[in-house]
Amino acid sequence: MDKLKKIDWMKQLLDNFIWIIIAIVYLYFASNVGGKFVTLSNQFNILSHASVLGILVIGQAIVLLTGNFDLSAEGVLSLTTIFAMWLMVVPRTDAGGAQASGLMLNPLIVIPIMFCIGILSGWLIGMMITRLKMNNFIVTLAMQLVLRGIAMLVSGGQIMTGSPALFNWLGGTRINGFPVAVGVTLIMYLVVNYLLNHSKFGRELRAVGANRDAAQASGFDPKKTITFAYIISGFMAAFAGWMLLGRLETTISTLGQGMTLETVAASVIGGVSLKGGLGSVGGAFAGVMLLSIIDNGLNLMEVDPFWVQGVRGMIILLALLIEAQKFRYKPKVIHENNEKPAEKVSA
Amino acid sequence: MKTRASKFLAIILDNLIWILVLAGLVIFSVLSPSFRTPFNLVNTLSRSAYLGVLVIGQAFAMISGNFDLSSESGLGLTAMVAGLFLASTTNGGFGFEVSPILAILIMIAVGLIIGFINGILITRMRMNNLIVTIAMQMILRGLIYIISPGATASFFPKSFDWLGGGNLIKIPMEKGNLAIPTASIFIILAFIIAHIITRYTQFGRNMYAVGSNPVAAKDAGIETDKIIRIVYLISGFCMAIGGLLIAGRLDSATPRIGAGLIFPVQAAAVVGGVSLFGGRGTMIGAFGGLLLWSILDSGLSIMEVSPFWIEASRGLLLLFAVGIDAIKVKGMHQRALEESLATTQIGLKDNKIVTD
Amino acid sequence: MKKSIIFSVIAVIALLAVACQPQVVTETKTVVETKIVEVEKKGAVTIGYGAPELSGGQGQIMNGLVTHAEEKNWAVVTTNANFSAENQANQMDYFMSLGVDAIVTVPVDSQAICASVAKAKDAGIPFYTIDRAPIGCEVNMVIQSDNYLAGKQAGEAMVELLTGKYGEPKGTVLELQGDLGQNVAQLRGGGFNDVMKAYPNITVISKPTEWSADKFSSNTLDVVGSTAVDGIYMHSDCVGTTVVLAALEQLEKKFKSGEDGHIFITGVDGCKEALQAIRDGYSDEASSQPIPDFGIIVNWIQDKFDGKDPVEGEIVQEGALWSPAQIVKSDVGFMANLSTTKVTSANAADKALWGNN
Amino acid sequence: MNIEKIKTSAAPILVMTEVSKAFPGVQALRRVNLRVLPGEIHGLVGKNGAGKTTLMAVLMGITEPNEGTIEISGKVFATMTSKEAIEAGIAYVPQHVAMMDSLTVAENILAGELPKNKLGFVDWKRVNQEAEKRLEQLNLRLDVTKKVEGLGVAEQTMLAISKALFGNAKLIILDEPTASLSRSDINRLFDFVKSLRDKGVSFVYISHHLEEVFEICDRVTVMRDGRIVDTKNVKDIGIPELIMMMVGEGVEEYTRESTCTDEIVFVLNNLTRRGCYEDISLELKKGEVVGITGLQGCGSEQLGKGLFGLEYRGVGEVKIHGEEFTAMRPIDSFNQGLAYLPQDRYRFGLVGVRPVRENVTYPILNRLVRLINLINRNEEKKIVSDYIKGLDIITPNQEQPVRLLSGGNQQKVVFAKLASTKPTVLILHEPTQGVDVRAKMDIFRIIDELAKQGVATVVLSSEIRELIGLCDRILVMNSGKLTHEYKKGAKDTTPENILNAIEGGKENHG
Repeated sequence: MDKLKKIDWMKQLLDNFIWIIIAIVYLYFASNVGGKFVTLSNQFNILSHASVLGILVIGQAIVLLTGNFDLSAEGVLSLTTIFAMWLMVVPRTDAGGAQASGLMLNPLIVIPIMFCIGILSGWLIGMMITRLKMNNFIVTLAMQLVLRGIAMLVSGGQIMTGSPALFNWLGGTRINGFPVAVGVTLIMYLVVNYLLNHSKFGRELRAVGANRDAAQASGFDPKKTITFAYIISGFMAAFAGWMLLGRLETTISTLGQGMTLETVAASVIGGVSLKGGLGSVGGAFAGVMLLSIIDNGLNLMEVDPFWVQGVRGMIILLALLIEAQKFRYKPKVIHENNEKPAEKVSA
Repeated sequence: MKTRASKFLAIILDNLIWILVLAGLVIFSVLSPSFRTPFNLVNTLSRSAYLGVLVIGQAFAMISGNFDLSSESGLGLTAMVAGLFLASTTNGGFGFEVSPILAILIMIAVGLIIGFINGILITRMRMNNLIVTIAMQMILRGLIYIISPGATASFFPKSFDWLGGGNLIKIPMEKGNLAIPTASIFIILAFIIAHIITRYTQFGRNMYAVGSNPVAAKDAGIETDKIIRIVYLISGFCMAIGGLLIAGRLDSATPRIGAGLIFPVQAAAVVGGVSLFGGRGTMIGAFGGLLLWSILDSGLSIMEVSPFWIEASRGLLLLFAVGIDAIKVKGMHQRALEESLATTQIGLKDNKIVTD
Repeated sequence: MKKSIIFSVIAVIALLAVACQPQVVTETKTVVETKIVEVEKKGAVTIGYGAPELSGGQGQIMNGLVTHAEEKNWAVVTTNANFSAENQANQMDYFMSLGVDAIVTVPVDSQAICASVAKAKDAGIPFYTIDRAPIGCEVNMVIQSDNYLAGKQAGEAMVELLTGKYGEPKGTVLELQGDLGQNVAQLRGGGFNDVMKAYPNITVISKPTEWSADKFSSNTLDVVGSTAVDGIYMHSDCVGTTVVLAALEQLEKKFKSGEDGHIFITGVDGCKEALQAIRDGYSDEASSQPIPDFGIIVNWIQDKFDGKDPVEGEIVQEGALWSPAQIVKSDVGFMANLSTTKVTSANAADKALWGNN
Repeated sequence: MNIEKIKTSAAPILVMTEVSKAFPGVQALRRVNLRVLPGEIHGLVGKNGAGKTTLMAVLMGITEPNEGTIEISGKVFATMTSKEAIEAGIAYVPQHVAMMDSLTVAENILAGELPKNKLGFVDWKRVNQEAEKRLEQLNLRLDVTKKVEGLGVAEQTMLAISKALFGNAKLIILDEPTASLSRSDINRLFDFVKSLRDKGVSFVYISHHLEEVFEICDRVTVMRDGRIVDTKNVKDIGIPELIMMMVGEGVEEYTRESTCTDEIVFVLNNLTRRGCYEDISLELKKGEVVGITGLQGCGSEQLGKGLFGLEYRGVGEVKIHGEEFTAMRPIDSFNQGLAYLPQDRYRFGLVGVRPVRENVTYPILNRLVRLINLINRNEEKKIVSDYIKGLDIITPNQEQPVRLLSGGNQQKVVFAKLASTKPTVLILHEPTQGVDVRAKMDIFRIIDELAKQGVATVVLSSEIRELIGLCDRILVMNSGKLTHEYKKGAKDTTPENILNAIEGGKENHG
């Protein structure tokens, strides 16, 4: 039993190393960047950077739990923002900008449409992967390309600006300094995390991810589960689109390039296993925070911005390494029968 | 009956790529006179030569049942490194202005190092090859910006550009003379060599074995991990050559070079019949994939199709390819099952044959 | 195996067969065909135009050229490299295979374009770049707005504003740079910083954005959120204006000029949004480019056809915003630098500004 | 006897001394001593889980022994890699053939040693000729340019055997080689094996078909519970003796009172699936325990999976409580009152990395779900702790990942999972495989307990002695048909008879 305790402790360390790293990194920046970094408003900045990525990570983590990848999220994000603008904004008279539809719909109508787009693409991906047994990685990669292509078609590759205030409420407004987006994101995490730990669906996700056959033999329907996971991911991507567009009041079809990989990285850093079945959305959020702190810190340190991407990459690789080691570490098995091999062998 | 039909389907699917290539050629030639100009046709290949080299690398990885998504950044990095060593400080280089040969050697070294690291992480650390190479892609891209930093290096010796941008021979034609780009000949040679390696060397066949069934390969005494490491080395080498081609073609190395190239690379390989499930596909097929890709590319652009449509169509082509691949493998299982059940004596009154 | 080899051989043969066809315009009636036929009938000129992308001002630069060309009733074939130097290189090849009479392009990468320039020279096709100059190779002519001047104007404006605020030129300015790979960004930065050098009390924090909206936003949030900034200078107000203002609003630091806490905003381009912001009082200055006027390149192309070379010196055209312009012989060929217009609340409504139509 | 002497005088090609191997919760091998002589075909027999497969895995260098040494033609190994094993001249033809499907027959035969021309390139003409030549010796006719994925199962097995034979091996392990071969194929194979034997090649021949063992083997070693019972010269013994050695003395004797009622709850009517089973007709009464036994590949496994909905079920009528049983997916099966315990619990039984609690309640979550599919944790915990007590599962707590439990306790967790669905019919596939003696007894008690509660149970097992103790009826399955039936307590219900029936089935369908 004593041994067991040690094992658990070891496991705990492996599972939560992320928080330790966060602490170290934060302290490092606090001491090196100084005042600028620890101001309240900067804390809000760190959080609000984390918010959009954070929402995407929820979806990514859920898909990863089923042992799949979703690389299409950033495509959904860009398409939904572009399409929303196309529906909402006033068409421009000059030739410079993108041409809007002129429908000038009310944001309250547009936002649900965005969600529908996200859900639809998620469903399509799910179908292709579960029914046609296509490789999830490549399917989602290709889907990303397709969605971006459509976004380009709609926008003509143009910047689209001037989303209405009502629409920007989520991403843009701050209630005495505290960004609404951050609040929403945090709540989202609390809720989703609770749901995944206490709902049947949460169980399904992890079971399917950890051992698809056993999950099926235990009465789950892996195909449904996986498809639904992708649908959620699509929805989250649309939601993130809403949030980001609210912050920028501007969009372009190249919006959010490279975000997907960051979401995978963040999830893995946060202890979500690429082999599926292990990890929590809460942990994934920690991963997001780490990336966000690093970005912000390096930015304030006036580090050559070109380093930032490199540093990121290294951190991600480190996370992956630790993840891989986690699977090699074999905990001991309890033997309740200590019978000697020697005994009662007929000589 | 059903079996014969599915067999026929299989044959069609196996050679689908060439049917598509021919179709593409015919359609575009009919639609656009400027497509069928000799100039355009000889350039069609040279334009996508650097792509083709990456396709070779990718095909190697995929045949052995792996992926290499880092190649696009690898190409960028090798090109940039070479650029920095070749170009004068005024043109954004380090100002070493080393000899082209040395520069090329450096590129190849860099490419091999990348491949080596990938291989080690995947075989020794047992990390997921997709995610490793994706992460590598980010790191390398970052590295490009760090070393360059963010600037373009350009103006290399002609001898360096010869392979990527130079001409082999000029054939006089009534309207100016027709230059045959070195790259277009080179890429054909490259594919022939790749074909020889995959088809006619022990290593090549071992690679197929590993991709087809690692366990069986191990039983046959093949060192699967070693094979995979070598495959990634080859892929790294291809990155370097790709870098050489594109740098020569542009006579400069920009930080963005190769960004997003992984899509066409994947697509060309998969459309060419290289299976995502490993062990299937030939270099000739991959070459077909490349041909189709560059024909579509030049055809669509010449016909002034909106580049946004081109973007979208690429994604669709990739999806289509992956779909075909999946169907192929499924049909294969179906056939195997049918054949195994054909011999059985048991339960004949049940005439359903169900694959899962 | 065998089958596929056979197939591949067939394909290659087909390729050659197609290649060896005599190059005459067949009678098949497709859009492309008819278009080219009629072009040839008119005996008119075809120009190839290669856009680097079509967002922000680029769309208008293209339109400007097309309109000017159509006045001469020339045909223009347009392509979009979509930020990729490789694509652009390919598209230049297409133009040459099309056999256009002249190529006009906005380089994605000022150095990478040179490979294509060389090829065009071999093919004997005159090569022009507008809006951005090549670096390190000679083209027939470059027309660009004087980006250095633009940066200088923005810098001077910033100095005025700061002096107005503190009585002396001091304070902190955030410079949101473009893609440093392009000489545009370098010039716009250069012009600005050369002005600033003269005033040691002004600290400039420079952040590259590669023209990406997201980076405009995050940099503004990070820097303005953590340090007291008096002014912001952005290399492109087309991308920047709305994003930066949105960011300021989120930081609750968005004030009209005159209100205290107002952060001075100057920028280059003079997009619709920027002019609007100036009229609303949120922004203070924009160095408006004569974007549609780049099209006047066609005049010099015409000269070229007539065998005339450009002449150095100043050219003036009454009423044109770009005038006076300097034509200089530089190591990249003749270069016409069209002056930019310093737009402030005074002239922000001017209909002649490209951002206003 | 004198033959024996001659053989032993020759230096043995393989000597395994005191080899032991323990898996989590199971002692798979206990001080095994095995000697294989050159030029002999050495039979290795024993029930499932007797340790044959583990022994061979050790010999192949796939699993490392905890103790003991392996000596192959003079070279002594404490542990060895599979590469070393192959180099030492050991080849293994596994039960489930692993082939490079997407490659041609020729390549599979010559993998890793393709003939090359002087340039060092693979010479395909010679590859195919060589392959054909080799297959000729085996008088086995295959299109060597065909891809393996295009071959039938029988062909694939024979190809695999041929491959091993070609691999210049000194000692070839044949593991159930005849499982999917027709009689004529078997004869051809045996002839070839014998001819090789006479050339001095040694074989270890693992099989459940005892009469085949007698047909081809020179000596036979019997294993039971990871021990070597004895090694005999086949001339000196007969089938009954051998069977007694396999089944063993009543070490784990267990019997239970029949709880069979006369209410029929489960009916199978002419259930038929192509290639697996046909005309399976069976009636189960409330509380009845029926055993179905047979050789590997007799179709019982597919029957279990088919009924549960893990595989295609085939045509025919299935009724529970008189109602048509329509379930096509496991979840439906659970809901309609049928639960299944898979043989491979690591793959189908348990989600290893998830805690005991979750594994137990997977099928019944719907019952535990309160508003917006939130799970009632307290109720769940209560149910689980009840089962942990009731089945005395040894685990530190409910949150322990099941992969950290011992084999026996893992199996109990699976039982808990099934029991929690309150099934009418319970199908158990090798319920006692890979668990230690004590856990076995517990599992019998659990089965008995469930039967008392009125669950009709089908036990698919090759553990005849256990079945005799456990079941009210034992049915023997041969090539997909139920051929014999033995009632509890009837005097003909003896291990010998049953094993004979199983063997006997072979000739009926050849």
